[in-house]
Amino acid sequence: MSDFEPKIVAFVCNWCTYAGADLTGTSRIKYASNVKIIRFPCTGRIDFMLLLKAFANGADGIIVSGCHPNDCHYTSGNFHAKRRWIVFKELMDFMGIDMNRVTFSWVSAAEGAKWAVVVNTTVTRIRELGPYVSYKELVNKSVEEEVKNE
Amino acid sequence: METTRKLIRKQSLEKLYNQLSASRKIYAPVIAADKKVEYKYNPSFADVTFDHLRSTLSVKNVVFPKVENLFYYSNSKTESTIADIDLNKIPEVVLWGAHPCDTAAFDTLRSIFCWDITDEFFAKRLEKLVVIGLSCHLSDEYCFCTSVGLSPNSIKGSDILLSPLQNGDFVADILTEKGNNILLSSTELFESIGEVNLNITEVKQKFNHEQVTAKLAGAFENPFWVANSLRCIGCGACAYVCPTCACFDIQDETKGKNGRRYRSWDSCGFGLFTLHTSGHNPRHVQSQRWRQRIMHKFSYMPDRNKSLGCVGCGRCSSGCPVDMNIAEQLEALQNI
Amino acid sequence: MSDSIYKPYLMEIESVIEETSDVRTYRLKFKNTADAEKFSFKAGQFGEYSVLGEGESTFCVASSPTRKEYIECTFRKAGRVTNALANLEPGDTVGFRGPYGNTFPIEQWEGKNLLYIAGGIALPPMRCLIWNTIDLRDKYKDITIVYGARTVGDLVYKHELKEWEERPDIKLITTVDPGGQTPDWKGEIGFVPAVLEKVAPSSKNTIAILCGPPVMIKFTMPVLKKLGFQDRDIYTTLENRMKCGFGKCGRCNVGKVFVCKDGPVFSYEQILTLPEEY
Amino acid sequence: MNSLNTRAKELLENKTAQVIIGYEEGPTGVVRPAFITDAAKADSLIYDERCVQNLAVYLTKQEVKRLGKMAIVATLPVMRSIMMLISEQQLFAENIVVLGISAEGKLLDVADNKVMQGYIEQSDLSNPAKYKELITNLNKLSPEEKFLYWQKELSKCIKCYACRQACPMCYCTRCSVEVNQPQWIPVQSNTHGNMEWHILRAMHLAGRCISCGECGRACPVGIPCHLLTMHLTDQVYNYFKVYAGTSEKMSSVLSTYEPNDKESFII
Repeated sequence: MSDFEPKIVAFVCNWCTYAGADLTGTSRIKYASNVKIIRFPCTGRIDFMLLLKAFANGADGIIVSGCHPNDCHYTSGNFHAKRRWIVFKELMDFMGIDMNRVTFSWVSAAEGAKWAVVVNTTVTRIRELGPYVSYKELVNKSVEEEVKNE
Repeated sequence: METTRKLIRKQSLEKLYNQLSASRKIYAPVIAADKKVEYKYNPSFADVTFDHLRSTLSVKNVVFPKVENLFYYSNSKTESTIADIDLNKIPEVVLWGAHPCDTAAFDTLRSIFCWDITDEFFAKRLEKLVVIGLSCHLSDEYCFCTSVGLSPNSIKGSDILLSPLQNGDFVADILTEKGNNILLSSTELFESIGEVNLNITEVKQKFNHEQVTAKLAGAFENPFWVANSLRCIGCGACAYVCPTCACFDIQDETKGKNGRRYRSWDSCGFGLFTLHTSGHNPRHVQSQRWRQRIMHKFSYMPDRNKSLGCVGCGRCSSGCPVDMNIAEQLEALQNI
Repeated sequence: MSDSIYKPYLMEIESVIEETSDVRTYRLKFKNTADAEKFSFKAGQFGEYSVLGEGESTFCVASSPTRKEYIECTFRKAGRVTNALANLEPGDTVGFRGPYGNTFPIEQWEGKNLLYIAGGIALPPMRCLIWNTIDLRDKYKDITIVYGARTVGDLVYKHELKEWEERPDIKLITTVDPGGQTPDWKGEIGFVPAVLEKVAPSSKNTIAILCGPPVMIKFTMPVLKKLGFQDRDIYTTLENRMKCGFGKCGRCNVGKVFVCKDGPVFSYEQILTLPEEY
Repeated sequence: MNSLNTRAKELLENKTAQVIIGYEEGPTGVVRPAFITDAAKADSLIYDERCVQNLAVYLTKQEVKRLGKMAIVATLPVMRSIMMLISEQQLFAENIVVLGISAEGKLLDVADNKVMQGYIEQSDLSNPAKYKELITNLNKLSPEEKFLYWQKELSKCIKCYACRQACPMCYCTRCSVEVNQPQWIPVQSNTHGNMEWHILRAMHLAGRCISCGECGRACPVGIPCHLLTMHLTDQVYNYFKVYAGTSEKMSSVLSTYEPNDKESFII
């Protein structure tokens, strides 16, 4: 599996983590390049469906990151998000969808170094877990179900 | 074609099944882990049930799959192409052990898909289908085939109809050219037969469908519809388990620049079915949708498609979470 | 093998006209000339327009069947498909299936006066018919068009309205709802039914063709009755939701009628026999 | 005569309610919801162990509401649904008369919402025992086994949306699956799309599900989809110590928060 390059999608909030990731770059901190960053106004805006869509479209791992508690630009978006992720994680665990592939983190605009750590540890972990074969199979199987009669 | 009656013994039936499944796909009923009956492609003969009452879903998906791809496309700023589905790739299928209500439904579906212009997807699937029906020796309070002009051993839609005998053997009525071809390719399995007593269930007639149709012509504004559909919760279960419901949706699904247009089952019971983009909905409450369901099957179709839109299988009623019993309602409608 | 009944013709957008802020007209040309040669339609028929990847949407052919080189469609941005359509530019591809449905019986109308009454975005389905009868002008007597919209900005086909206005053989009355006028507005101000009553066209030897939102139809019908129009001399189109266009998908059932096969053109006499599910 | 019938009759006679939503036995012997508007017909109301449907689903239905002020035969799940509907402003307490039914099947005197709240609070609000066991068993499986189990179950889904329609809390006039810009959930049925739908449904009911099990009962193909929402009911209690439908003032768990909500997975 040494040549496996994980595809990671990061859903980040505009005000903290996105700025933090910027800082990582401007501070010239090197980190894994497997991550595709998608910017949202707030973690509260990150719908759980987006995570499922990321997996469905081939992501092997996901990062969800926003402002630390009490630092939300909109006061409480991240608190709401926290509750949502607690519940979502339990549902995913119940259904056997691998939550080890999802990293949730708080990365502030000043934590450029932390962002690099978050990405690197995620990439390392996903590298160990390998591609998310079972989810990809589910998606492919569903397409096959529909063409089998052709 | 002249029909022939033959005897086929239980052990020969297994041979016939295996011979058929060697050359084509065979779709037969099995009892699933949750005790529900479902049809599966190519189960082993040992798993095939001959004692099922009704499967949860009908068998209409052999000719009208829940998803049917209509074509593939590729679309980008610079180029758009459409690739047809090769209908010749549609496989030959033997439908095994479908009850007479389900086999009769193919005629109903044909009257929908092939009136005016022919729907080539449906027509091709039907052409490639051989139907081995199975008369019913079981029935329950939801069955009402005899009320819609059918019976537990009616031959409509079958190429060969198997009917059980008390001793476990079967009578095979060879009904069509397709059925005869099967007989000819496996003559050694069929024996000649004299007078026999078939083990067929009795289904009580609940209403007269012609009278219902006549009554419905003037029943559109009747308060019956609201009074009897208040409990309808507006799910699509009745339509999706129905062997003759054929309303569909057409959708696109794209990944990157490639995609497909497909049709999928839909239900007139959904509010979204008729909702305009403007927000206007011609059938905006559930009673109108329930009325549409019954009117369509028992009034509009006899008029437009020259067929009754119901085969009396009872699935919609047994599957309904709130006991919207169609036979009971039709019985009441006959007497309004 | 003949083409699938679900397969659209591929058309290229030749030109775009911005009618209002959310209404556009596209002139479409067949990409395949063989398709163009075998294609023909009549006034009143409609088609399924598609953006591959977004789906299909049903609306009329807005150009006249007498103009053969192209078809035109006019649509308002409303749902998924029309929004996607509105994002296209000249040169882009649109799918088209059709023509479907019945037609206006214009041959039967020869020698009669025609009264067109349209509201808002309902002019496009009538435009095809209007141009069709204008192109055959000498077969018809007086042509009167009453067209209303909410505001001046919502009037579609502004360039053509001007052309019709300038023609001596057409009487055009345009109106906007009270408050919808601009300082330089020279047309009528008021709702279509009221304006129609004021104009009071004769019902003698006249066919009225009425298209508009349900509320306009509701209030215009009594006016037409008052003017002496018979139910059989009033025509309109029904706009039920459709998917297939050829009487299979079950969506446009109004009673036993399929709007896609038996319609979209109905006389008011026919409409009265239908259950109110349109 | 049964006290439920007497009470229903009274309500209709003195015009306290225009319609009684309850249960009756249909002509084929199957129990079904009944909408009684005529006092003379109040006798047909029944209540026994076969009366399991959550009738609260009708409280938000246009055509039922049109009949006038509603009285409803309400077991514990129905009472909790009513609380939820009031808290989500889908229903006004003064527009409804509750004919409470105790766990023993006896008619309760639910004079007002305070009484109902009291009754709910002293009841066991956790998931019914038969479902608890199923959830526990599922939780014992490995992640791979769970994934396969749900794939197998959800492959049966035909997208008839009976689960949604049967649920009193799924009252949205336009469900997320009916929104097509973007098309979150594929229209057709396939295992993956079905799974997305059931995840979406469970998430939208998290902290709102009142454990009636109606979704699973309504499913024509027998998917135990109620276990998904019930599992979340367990977890919501576990983390946030609330059960849905206990007060008309509560706000749903996912639309509120506590700054000190505990979790252990965010780095």
